[in-house]
Amino acid sequence: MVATNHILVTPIYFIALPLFFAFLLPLLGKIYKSFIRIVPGLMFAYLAWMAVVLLLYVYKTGNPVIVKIAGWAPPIGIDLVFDQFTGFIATVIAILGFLVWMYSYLFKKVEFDNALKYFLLLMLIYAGSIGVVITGDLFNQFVFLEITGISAYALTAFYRGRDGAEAAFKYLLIGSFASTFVLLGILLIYTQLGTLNMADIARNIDKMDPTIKVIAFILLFTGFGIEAEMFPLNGWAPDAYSQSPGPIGAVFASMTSKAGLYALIRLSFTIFDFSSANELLFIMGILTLVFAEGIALRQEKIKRMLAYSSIGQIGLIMIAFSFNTYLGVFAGIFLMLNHALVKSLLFFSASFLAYNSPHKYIKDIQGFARYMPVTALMFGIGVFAIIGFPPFSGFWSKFYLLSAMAEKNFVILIILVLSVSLIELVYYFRVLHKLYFAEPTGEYQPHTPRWNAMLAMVLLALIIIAIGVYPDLVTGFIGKAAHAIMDKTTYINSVFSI
Amino acid sequence: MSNLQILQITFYGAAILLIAIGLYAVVTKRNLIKIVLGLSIMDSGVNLLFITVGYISHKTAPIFSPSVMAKYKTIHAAAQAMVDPVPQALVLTAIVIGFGVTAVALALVVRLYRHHNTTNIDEIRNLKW
Amino acid sequence: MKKAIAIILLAFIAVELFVVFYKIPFGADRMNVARFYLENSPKKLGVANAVTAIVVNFRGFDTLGEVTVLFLASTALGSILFRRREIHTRLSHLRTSVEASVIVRIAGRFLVPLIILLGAYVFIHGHLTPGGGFQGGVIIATGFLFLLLAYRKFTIEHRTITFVESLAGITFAGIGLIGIFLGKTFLENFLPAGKLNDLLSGGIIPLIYIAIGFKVAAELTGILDTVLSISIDVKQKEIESQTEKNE
Amino acid sequence: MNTLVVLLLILFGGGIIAYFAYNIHKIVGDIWLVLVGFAASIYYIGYLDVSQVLNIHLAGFVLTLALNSFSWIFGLLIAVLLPLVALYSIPYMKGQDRLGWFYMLFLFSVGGMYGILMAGDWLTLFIFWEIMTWSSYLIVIYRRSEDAPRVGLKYLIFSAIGAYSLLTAIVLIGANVHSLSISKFFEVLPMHSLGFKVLVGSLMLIGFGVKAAVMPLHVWAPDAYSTTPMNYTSMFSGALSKMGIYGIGLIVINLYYHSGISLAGEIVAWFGAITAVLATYYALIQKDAKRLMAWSSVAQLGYIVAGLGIGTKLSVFAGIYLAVLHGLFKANLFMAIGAVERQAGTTNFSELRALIRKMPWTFFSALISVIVLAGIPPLSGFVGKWMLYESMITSGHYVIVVFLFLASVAGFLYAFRFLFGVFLGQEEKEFEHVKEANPFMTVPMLLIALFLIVLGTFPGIMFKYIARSMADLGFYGVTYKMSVLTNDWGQSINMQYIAASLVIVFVLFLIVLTWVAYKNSRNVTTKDIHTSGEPPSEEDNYHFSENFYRPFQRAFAFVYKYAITPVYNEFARGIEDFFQYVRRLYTGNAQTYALYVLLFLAILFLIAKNIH
Repeated sequence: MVATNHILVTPIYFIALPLFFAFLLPLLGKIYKSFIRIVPGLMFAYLAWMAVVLLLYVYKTGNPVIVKIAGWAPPIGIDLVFDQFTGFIATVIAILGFLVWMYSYLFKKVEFDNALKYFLLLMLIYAGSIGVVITGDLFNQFVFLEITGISAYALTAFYRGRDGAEAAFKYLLIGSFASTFVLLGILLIYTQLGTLNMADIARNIDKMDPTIKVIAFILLFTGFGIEAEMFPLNGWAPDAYSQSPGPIGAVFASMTSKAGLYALIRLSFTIFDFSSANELLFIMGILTLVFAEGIALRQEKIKRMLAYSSIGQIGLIMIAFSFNTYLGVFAGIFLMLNHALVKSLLFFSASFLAYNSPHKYIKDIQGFARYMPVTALMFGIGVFAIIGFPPFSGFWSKFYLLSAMAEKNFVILIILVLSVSLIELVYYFRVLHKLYFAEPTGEYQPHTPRWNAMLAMVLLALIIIAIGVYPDLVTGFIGKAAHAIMDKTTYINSVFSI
Repeated sequence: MSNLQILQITFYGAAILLIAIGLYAVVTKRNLIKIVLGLSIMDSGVNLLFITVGYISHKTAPIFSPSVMAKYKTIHAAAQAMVDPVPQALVLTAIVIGFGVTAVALALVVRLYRHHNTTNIDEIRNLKW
Repeated sequence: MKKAIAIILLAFIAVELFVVFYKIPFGADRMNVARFYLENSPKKLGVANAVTAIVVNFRGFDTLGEVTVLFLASTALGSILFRRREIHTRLSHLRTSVEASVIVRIAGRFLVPLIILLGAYVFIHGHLTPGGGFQGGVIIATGFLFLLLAYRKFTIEHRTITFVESLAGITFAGIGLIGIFLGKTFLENFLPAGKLNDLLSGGIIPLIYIAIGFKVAAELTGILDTVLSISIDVKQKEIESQTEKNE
Repeated sequence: MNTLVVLLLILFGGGIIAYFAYNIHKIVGDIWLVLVGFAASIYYIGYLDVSQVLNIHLAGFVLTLALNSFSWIFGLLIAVLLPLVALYSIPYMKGQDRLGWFYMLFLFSVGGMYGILMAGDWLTLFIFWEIMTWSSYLIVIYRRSEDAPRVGLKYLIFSAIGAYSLLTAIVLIGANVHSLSISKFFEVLPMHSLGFKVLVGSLMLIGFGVKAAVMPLHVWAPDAYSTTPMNYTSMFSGALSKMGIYGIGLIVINLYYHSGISLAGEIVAWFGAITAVLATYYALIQKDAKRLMAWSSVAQLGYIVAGLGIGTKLSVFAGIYLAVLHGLFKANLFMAIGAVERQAGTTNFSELRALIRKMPWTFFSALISVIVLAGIPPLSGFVGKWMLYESMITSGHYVIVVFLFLASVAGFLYAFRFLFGVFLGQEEKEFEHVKEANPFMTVPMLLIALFLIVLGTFPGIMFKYIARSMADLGFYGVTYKMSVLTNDWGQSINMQYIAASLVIVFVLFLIVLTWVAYKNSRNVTTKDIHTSGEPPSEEDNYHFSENFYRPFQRAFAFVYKYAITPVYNEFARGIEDFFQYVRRLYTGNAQTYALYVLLFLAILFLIAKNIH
């Protein structure tokens, strides 16, 4: 309940600094070319540090950090809420943002213009994703969703040689649908309550006309569902994941999809009071999981396979949240963290594998382990983690998820999820076997990762193993986060007490 | 049917029709440009809806210009006589965002045309399954 | 088939939406926070145009996002279309192939300064009259569009555009950050509100709107320039494929 | 410091250091490996404090490390095998690359096994179970052979099926018992509903059954056992599979004994018996020594499972005894096969000939092991079988006895097949250069053989520990004597007498034979024979290596007709085809996706009334 106006550490910087430096970057590039790489990095590092500091503060004091903007307290002004839940997700995004920057530090070393645009877009997609998560205003969330969206379109179409434009166009088309529906939903709420602040809406939600409330919910659910890659709204996602530059796949998996998912969860948990929202989330989660993982089984291209796998994980997270029990939400948040870390590692390593194979087919990467042992090992660690072998972080999230299901005695669901997990195991290990066993098809001069990419991957792998060996590194934060998202009243009260 | 009801049907109907037309164009038209146009029409429909909702009968624009102040004397009285400014502010944002999306969409169309030599969306299906 | 499905679906969705919206009374007063905005934008901020007060101050954060979207659009456009500077200059002579008519050229000479002046007027008076940074910026950009159409030789120095764009953006974000450094909140007004309906009123609001005006003008002009360069796409494509091969 | 943790640290830390040690130099690594092997073994047998319990609070759960007498006996088996296998590995793995990697995984898997045995709660058990699984998987595929991806994936899929059903059971326990402690679980189990008991029990049994290769979950075993380097297979089949047995023992006996669902035990016993019979018959028709022994492992594990499943005092006793024995002799056999593979370059029966003179020590140890396997007195296998049969007859499981007897008879056949195929028969030029294996390989084998002989005459050495471990399972007052087996009918056998008489007969026979042979001996080659008065030429082959048991095979053709693998394959293909079809939902056309969105929206509008 503290409105910290600390000069150095304030959630506003998550958005203000990336935007500020994004505007500044073209000028910095004129001064010294390497600034376009270094300055974003310094900023990402600072924000990651700041996120950790803020999260620790919130964790220790139990008070969310809520910032009002332009000096107006909510619901008049827009507020940023960095509480245990949003703070945790923002921190994950912030840390991943730094690692993505490190991974792509030498990206497009020769082409200054492209590098400039890349780092610019990276900062903006980062700001957009964090903005979606920490803002306390529904319309503001829409704006950030659009920032995320447009930078994602641009990044998807970044490479000229690929079919990026096609993927981006699909993304844009469906994304426009999302923004239209979200806007309509916001409009319906505004006509009823005359406010756009989430806490204010949540407080007064029962004053809405029931029919309008339902329709508003449906529109927002569909809109955010598109961003969260929910089946069947995710037609764009595999294309976008597979056509974007390597690190951006990781960004999609760890940032944008998390932002959409967060919006969906906030919608179902806080803003609306529908009990069937959870059922909806549950059904859509199962559909997303089964279809995506099943289709991933039949993929021939590695990044596309990862994309479907990523979508499947989103389904899993939705299932976890839909239980609306402490354990379920806990598992869901753990899964979010785990998905962000592991999918990033997989995309990081897979993009080097794919980069060296002419047609990006899985069969083209055979025997690559010989040329790039470390990258292959990183991919292997990612696979082990995502399958959920102890002592990698995936094990714990899976265990908590299953515990949450067992708590509700959903034996059939457990079996279903584990069967899907088996499918996942099959297709991941197929790739791994190709990577390690087959003879290389030709002579390669592979592009091995440079030190920066290597460092980013190794750091990620270390984080994954550290969490796997000692999950209490994060369980404390996740536990508080789960309490925070489930406790609607505290959220509302803390927003209005500043 | 009162005047207000007629206005309500016309405005809401027109706006929703615009959205529907836009959606229709996006879903059925083959030409990429037409699809982008559809998106724009959709946006216009939503914007119109916003403005419509913000309207309050017999009230004036939310600007405290000297003439308005001369008429109502106090700020409070003037404020009572004004329409809802929030939807207008929101629409401004929505328009700009719509513009940005359209610009990017058109750029993508150009890229697609360069790449595929066609603007038929059915022929642009390199990525599937 | 597809059309039939689409029509049925859309009809259903549209009817459903209409039924819902029909429940919302038309022209009714349903202001909640808006009431506060109306009361306080003249009182606390000294801004006559309540919409401007909302856009720049009460919901200024949205506007920052909005500006970012525009900035993004222009960046994205550049990134998607891959226009390269050297190709651009090398091919700029192609633009001269079609010359605008005399009337347009002469009219342009007279009108463009006026248009720009109008635009500047609109965004400078954003807090007093209808319009503001976005509208003013768009007006200025139409002036440049006029120039681009009238004089095929007219090229816009991209360096300048970038410079203006960046500087304006930094100004906006920077003004916001100054609020923090002064111990207030982001984007909070730290200048005296002044007297209602004065040009120099509204604290930081006119400053921000001017910055936005410059930014929008620069960005839109840049976008227009980029899009116009597509018209010389045919030749460019050949050369690009040539250079790609060389790479 | 807690001794249990020390042991785990020795193994896991030793594994990591082994990786670097081998990267420094092979010799350093070898020394380190043997050091770790012996250290762990000696530490386990001599210094481990069984009474120690360690509770670790992690991630909201209490992880308990505690050893009891039942798990201790399995740990003992590992402790015996580990240093011997480590010694054996040095020459066996000579010339292989990525040795550090191999031995790291090797020690990890051993650490995993100890972790399973020490686990005081299901979560700990599962964590180590998975560590053991992936490290053994990585070893299975270590050689990167042509077959490795297929075999590895099969092993992994079945392991995952097992692990996942185990996991399901564990989370169900966690939710319903509110504690993951194993002992707590068995305490409160009788209070739960029958449905819960059956569900959790069968899930656990599937989980453990995979590692114990109980049919129909055995599919991975023959492939995995034969693809893995033999030094690990001896651990794999000898010790790792016993983890499944350990789990089945825990579950079956507690389900049966404490909760009174005797049917569960019966069913498990039946599974075990069927596995024993079918696997034995499959072992008969194998053309490769590795695969033969792999199938034999499956069969032998079937015996053990049957013994545990019956659940009487004696049968469980016999089951545990057989488990320990199997661990020893199967490890020995795989080591022997490894030695043959290393020296002769192949393990295929159609190529191998008469290695008895070239590799006498290997032959000797293999012979002893085969005798144990076949259950011939006076060696220890006989003791185990004796007890097993007796327990089944006294508890009235006559059909199972018939089954096991059939399996046992056929077991003789494949045991002979193995001995003949590898060591006996006509000598061949091709194998002239073959020498006896390195002493590092033969000595461990001979040590195990010696141990097996001793155990045959003095089974009481093991009985002491087994009786103690039986108490942990709730069977108190198990009586045993050092060398005398008594049955319920009051008869008794003194193994010492049998052994002594057999030794006397054997020695006499040897003396006579030597004397007769010395009197009119003549050095001949194996080809110095005449058929129908015609001496065969050098090239003629009289060695019977193809279709060794053709008549038998014909007689039992109906058994061989059915195989489970195609069923699994068809199932997998069905799933793949289904998703190949579903995949077309993503048509690649943006407008179709847009239509999906609209459809989704329309459906939500339709069900809007139900959202509340």
